[in-house]
Amino acid sequence: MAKQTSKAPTASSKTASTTPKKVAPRSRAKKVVSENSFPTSLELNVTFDTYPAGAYTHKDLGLSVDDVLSMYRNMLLQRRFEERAAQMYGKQKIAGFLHLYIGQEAISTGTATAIKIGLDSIITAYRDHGHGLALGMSANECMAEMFGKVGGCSRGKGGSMHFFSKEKGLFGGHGIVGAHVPVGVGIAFAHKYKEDGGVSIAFYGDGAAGQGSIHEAANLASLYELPSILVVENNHYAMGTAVDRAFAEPEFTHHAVGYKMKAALVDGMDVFSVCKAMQDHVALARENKPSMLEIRTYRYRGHSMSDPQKYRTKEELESKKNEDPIIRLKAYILDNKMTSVKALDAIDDDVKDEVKASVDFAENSPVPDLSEIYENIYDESNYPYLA
Amino acid sequence: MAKQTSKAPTASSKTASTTPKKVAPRSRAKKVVSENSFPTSLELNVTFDTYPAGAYTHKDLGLSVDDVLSMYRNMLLQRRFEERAAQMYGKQKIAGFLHLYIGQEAISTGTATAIKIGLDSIITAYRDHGHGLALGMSANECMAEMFGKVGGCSRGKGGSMHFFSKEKGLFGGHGIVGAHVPVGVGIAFAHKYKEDGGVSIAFYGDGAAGQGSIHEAANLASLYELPSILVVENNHYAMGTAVDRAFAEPEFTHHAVGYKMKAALVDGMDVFSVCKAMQDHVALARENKPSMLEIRTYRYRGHSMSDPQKYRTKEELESKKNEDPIIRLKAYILDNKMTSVKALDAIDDDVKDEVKASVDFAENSPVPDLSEIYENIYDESNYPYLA
Amino acid sequence: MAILQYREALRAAMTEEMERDSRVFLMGEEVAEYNGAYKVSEGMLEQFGPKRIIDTPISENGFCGLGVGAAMAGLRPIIEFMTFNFSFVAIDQLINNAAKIRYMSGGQFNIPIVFRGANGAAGQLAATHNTSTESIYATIPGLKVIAPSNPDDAKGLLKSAIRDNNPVIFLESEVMFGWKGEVSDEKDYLIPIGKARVARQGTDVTIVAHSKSYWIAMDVADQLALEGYSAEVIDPRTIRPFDIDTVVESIKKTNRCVIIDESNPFASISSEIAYQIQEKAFDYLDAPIIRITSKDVPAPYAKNLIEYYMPQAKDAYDACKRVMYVQ
Amino acid sequence: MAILQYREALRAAMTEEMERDSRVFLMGEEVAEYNGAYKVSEGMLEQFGPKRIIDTPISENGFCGLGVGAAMAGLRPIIEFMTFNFSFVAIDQLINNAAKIRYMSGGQFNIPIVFRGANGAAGQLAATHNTSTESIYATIPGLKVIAPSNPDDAKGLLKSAIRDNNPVIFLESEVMFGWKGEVSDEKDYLIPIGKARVARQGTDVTIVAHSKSYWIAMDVADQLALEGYSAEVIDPRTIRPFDIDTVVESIKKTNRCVIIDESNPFASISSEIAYQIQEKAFDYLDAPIIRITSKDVPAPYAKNLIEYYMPQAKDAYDACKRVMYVQ
Ligand SMILES: Cc1ncc(C[n+]2csc(CCOP(=O)(O)OP(=O)(O)O)c2C)c(N)n1
Ligand SMILES: Cc1ncc(C[n+]2csc(CCOP(=O)(O)OP(=O)(O)O)c2C)c(N)n1
Ligand SMILES: [Mg+2]
Ligand SMILES: [Mg+2]
Repeated sequence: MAKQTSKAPTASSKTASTTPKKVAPRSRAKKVVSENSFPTSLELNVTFDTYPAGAYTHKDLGLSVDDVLSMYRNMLLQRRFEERAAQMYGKQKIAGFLHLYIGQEAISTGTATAIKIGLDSIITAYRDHGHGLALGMSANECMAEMFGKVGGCSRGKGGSMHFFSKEKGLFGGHGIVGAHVPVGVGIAFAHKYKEDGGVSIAFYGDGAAGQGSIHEAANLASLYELPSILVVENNHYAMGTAVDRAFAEPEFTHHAVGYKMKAALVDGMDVFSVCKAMQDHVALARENKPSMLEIRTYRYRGHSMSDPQKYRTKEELESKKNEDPIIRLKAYILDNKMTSVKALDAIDDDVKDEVKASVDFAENSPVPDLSEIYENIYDESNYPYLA
Repeated sequence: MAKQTSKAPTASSKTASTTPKKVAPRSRAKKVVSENSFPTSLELNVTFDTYPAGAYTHKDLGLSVDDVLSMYRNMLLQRRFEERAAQMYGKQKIAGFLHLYIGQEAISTGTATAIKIGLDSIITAYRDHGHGLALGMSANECMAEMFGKVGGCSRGKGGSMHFFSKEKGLFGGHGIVGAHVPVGVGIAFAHKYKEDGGVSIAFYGDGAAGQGSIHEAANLASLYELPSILVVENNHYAMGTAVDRAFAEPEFTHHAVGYKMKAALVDGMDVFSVCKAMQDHVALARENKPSMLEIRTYRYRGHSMSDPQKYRTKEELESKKNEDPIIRLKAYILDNKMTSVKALDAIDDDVKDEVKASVDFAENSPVPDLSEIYENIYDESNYPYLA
Repeated sequence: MAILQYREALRAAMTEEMERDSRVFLMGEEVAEYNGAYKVSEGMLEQFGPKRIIDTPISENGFCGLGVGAAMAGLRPIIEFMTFNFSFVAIDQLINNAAKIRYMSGGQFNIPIVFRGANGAAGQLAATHNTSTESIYATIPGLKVIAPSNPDDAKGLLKSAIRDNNPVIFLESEVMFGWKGEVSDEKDYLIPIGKARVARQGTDVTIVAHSKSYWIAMDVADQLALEGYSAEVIDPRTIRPFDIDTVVESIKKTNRCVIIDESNPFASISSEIAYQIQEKAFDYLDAPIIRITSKDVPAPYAKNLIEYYMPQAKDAYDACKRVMYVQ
Repeated sequence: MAILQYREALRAAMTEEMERDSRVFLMGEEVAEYNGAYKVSEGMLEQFGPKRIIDTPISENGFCGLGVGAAMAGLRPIIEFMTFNFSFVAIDQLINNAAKIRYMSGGQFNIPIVFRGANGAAGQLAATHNTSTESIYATIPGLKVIAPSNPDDAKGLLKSAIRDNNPVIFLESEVMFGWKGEVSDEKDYLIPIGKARVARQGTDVTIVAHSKSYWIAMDVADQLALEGYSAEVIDPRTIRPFDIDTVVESIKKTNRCVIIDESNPFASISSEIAYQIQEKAFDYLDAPIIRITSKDVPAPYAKNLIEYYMPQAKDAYDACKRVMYVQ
């Protein structure tokens, strides 16, 4: 137990700042220890870094104008792609569950901008279109997947909830709430084991934080000092359950305390705040210092396509729409005269074309041959159970 | 989300004290909130109550001399009972796993003294003999259970790991690490639902704290404001794994932060410290204020009967034996002249007789009839699957 | 007789039992304020209040364990899984606690608890959201497993399950929630657990099928009837305990059997039924028992694949012809 | 040929594969510093160091998920369950992630992972610590399930499992860990997954039995031999994929079959084998297939009860006589 008692009073401390230093002890534990090494006084003081909206310029983040424009395009692509997907759902081209990411795009794009795509790894839940597109998966393969066509990223076997791209480092798209988070930690384990310098980021919803799997994953990541970031995308609701109806402690940063993990709170309506937080914590992760982020965001649509949304008021929804991350970035671009309105309109048109083309692609992609049902179950191609 | 923001800066605070006031806010969260209600600064200060050894007299606890003597007898009964059980294991009268509680008796006895037996509920893991005897289960039914006889508390079907007594409020004896803790929370739920004033205390090992079930149980207990106490019996090892090899944060009180639960640290080698901590937290629980306790203790024996114990040094073991809770209480009794050495010796003899008698009882109790194998599976007695 | 949706029948059963017995409560994700993800519990929060209709965090292991504890302590919980796909994160509570505590305690503790929710395939939801769990739960002694195929059974069996003093796994169907049927409005309408229903009398072949598959069986029987073959259809209703006697009686008459079950086939209910039939009616069998199940693969998303995945009426029809040696 | 304990054979397999492939690592509770709760991994920490032999907290769901992620990312984890009883708290990772991610990703990700540890009954440990899990895992497409009955198979099959690119559930036996047997010391000794072993040739009755039950089968065969009856004993070795062809071949010769399996019977491996036999060899069967299993109850603690609980050699012997109609 030597390790425990040696953690007694230290002088390290950290004050909140909008530009946090990179590696900083984040908590101070005060312990007065009696003779038989039993603490007679026990205190804990923690300061969490925060990344508010509007606190960073693109230059703070080392981004060029082109970078910013491509972030804009990327967020817009997600938005238009999903609007079209919703339409296609209405036309019954897409079936099953369809969970839209609309409103949360700053998180996927901010993250993708901060990491090394191809090296680093992302895993998320079923609300996965945004992350897929942000990582550079094509609208074609994504739309075709939802159409259940062989041109889909998962050959039509996964659907909306199960986007995967080995190439881009998207390890899914997962439907069992919370269960992919330990998997994300395992990917981090592999990065460290292989010493490839990669980092694994696991995204999950506020609701998922209630699952024991998160507890186990967080402890493992921290105990093994893995290049792992656990990210709660707090969109304030799990289906119809507001965060404070599901958690005795709705401040998710506080959840990190039990894992001695650095934690920070990020405003997810500003893509720069997300990007900055990710830059900082990815850098930490590359030094095998795992962390937990709470990113506050909002989903503008229902949980899935069949959600009557009685759990929130129209006023709440409208007020949140004022924070729209795409509108914010557009304003930033124009305020900073990075380009013209016309150029932005051209981007918009371009995105629309890309999305429209993806629908055509999906329409034209063939449905899987029935024999496909027996493929990709085992590594062997002669599935041994063929009845 | 109103509830969240309203928790911003409060003046409540609490300093550690060896006689903690009953209901006291235990943490201070500081949050500076920006216009869009996003916190730009986030701090957390928590003070945990501690219950060190030697801090309480029996009078502080409202205990009479008779009470103290019966606590002494009770701890001794557990000790001698298990010493004899180990012997019987050697003689193959007892089989399977046998996990001894020796060294931890102050926890069971301190708890049993603080609760209302018959009203309140206890649930624990497989290291359950101590809790059973402390609650007043007879040595006879306990020994017979381990002998696999019908006179056993569980009719010989449960064995050492599965002591149950509906009458005394022992809800088991459970072998799947961590899995009984949500069950304990459910018993608390029932107490509240029935408004019977009872409290449910769930004990688990330090190792068990790694299970997701604890995370879920703690959040549920706190969220639903149940009359529930979760108690980590931290005996420093889970089989051969020292606490700091299993937890990034080995201070279990800190684990409570994520559940906004009051937590305290207790020296489990002093039965008075345990009793005081339980009195305080049982009182809180009766007002539907759940809490989490870490009780530091030590197991003098191996994890089970087949443990080579290479994970600790002889020196550590010996040094811990100086803290033996029974020796401590004996010294307290004599120092305070509560009774004579002779009288204590008589208690010792009496306990030995009781244990010896339990072996005779167990020996003489019949083995279950083979037809018993089909009993107690369903409520119906004509088990419908009889082949 | 009222015409009720399957979900309404379930709601009626819960409501009646909650009115009757204050120890009964309903707990699960979105059961209260949201009125149930599939609206099974619609209106129940309003009627019974938040003490008895309880929303949970997404913590299945936690709230299933909570249910077991509450049951041990004298309450009668109904725990809703949003779907049984999600029961796997909590299965230890069902298998090791709910099913075994009575036995391990030498009979001291009743565990009167119902775990209920949608089971089985529900369309284009892919592999994790289309699982038939009956073979897994039915292998566990200590549990009872029920899978009603229609609103009337849903009501009568759920009421029995809630009154039962044992842990019951009650498997509903996402696809059938909206289906309508006649439901008895008899007061205290209880259908006994463990009794199969001979849904259609016949002499040429016995078809055994539960839950959604029952409707395939009835279609196949109709089709066979057009050709002059008389199929007997048995809906087991309860999977564990399984009413093999009713099946054997039928086979003594028909001498052949086809089982339809949408589970993955290996070590499933269909395997078990086949074992028991050949054990108990070997000399009566004139043909091998044939089962028609889901394909032995994870459920795919694509429309054509998931349709192909499901047990096919055509295959069941062919199987009947085959065991009757008329093909 | 070396004489090795079952646990030593397992250790040899892991050691050889870890020497051969640096991507292989072993993770589990007490596998490193404690040398394994059952000493299977004794000395491996010393040989391979803490990077590759890794102790975990008691967080089965967490470290099984970790293993799946590591496998997706190119490593080849061996995850030890202290016993498979404890796999239920992690079963979602096995069923929904390990088994299905390949399929859901359209084949993009291999999941080369072995989950191994003791399975089945192990004496007076009561209901939660005596579970046979094979029927539960074998029902899941996407998994392979192996259950070796002896040290040689343990080694040859574990090596194959570690090299396999699919998730493998590898079921060992607490009771057999100390049992000794001849083990091939051939370099790269690989036993193919999915092939049964005809352990003993015979003509009068076929006995199918895996893991510990195999030894009951051999005893019964010996006993029958004394009376002049010739039993063929088949050890399936792999449960999924199941080598039904070998069994059917045998039944074409013997025309009768007894299955011994220590699982609880309902919807178990024995049910499945019986289904497949009657489906594929109906006309060859001269008697009903009889299974001898554990009693259909939770495992009790008392010595006499747990002994009675297990499949009985006497019952298997009687069953053989019965199917041969010599009783
Ligand atoms: C284990 C499990 N339980 C329940 C569900 C059903 N379910 C799907 S999404 C969801 C809500 C999740 O909310 P959150 O984690 O906040 O993510 P969000 O939908 O807001 O992105 C639930 C309960 C599931 N898929 N898996
Ligand atoms: C789910 C589960 N995993 C593993 C085990 C095996 N096991 C039994 S006791 C134990 C150690 C538990 O340690 P701790 O919780 O500290 O309790 P202690 O033995 O110290 O009282 C382990 C790993 C188990 N019984 N259940
Ligand atoms: Mg959410
Ligand atoms: Mg311990």
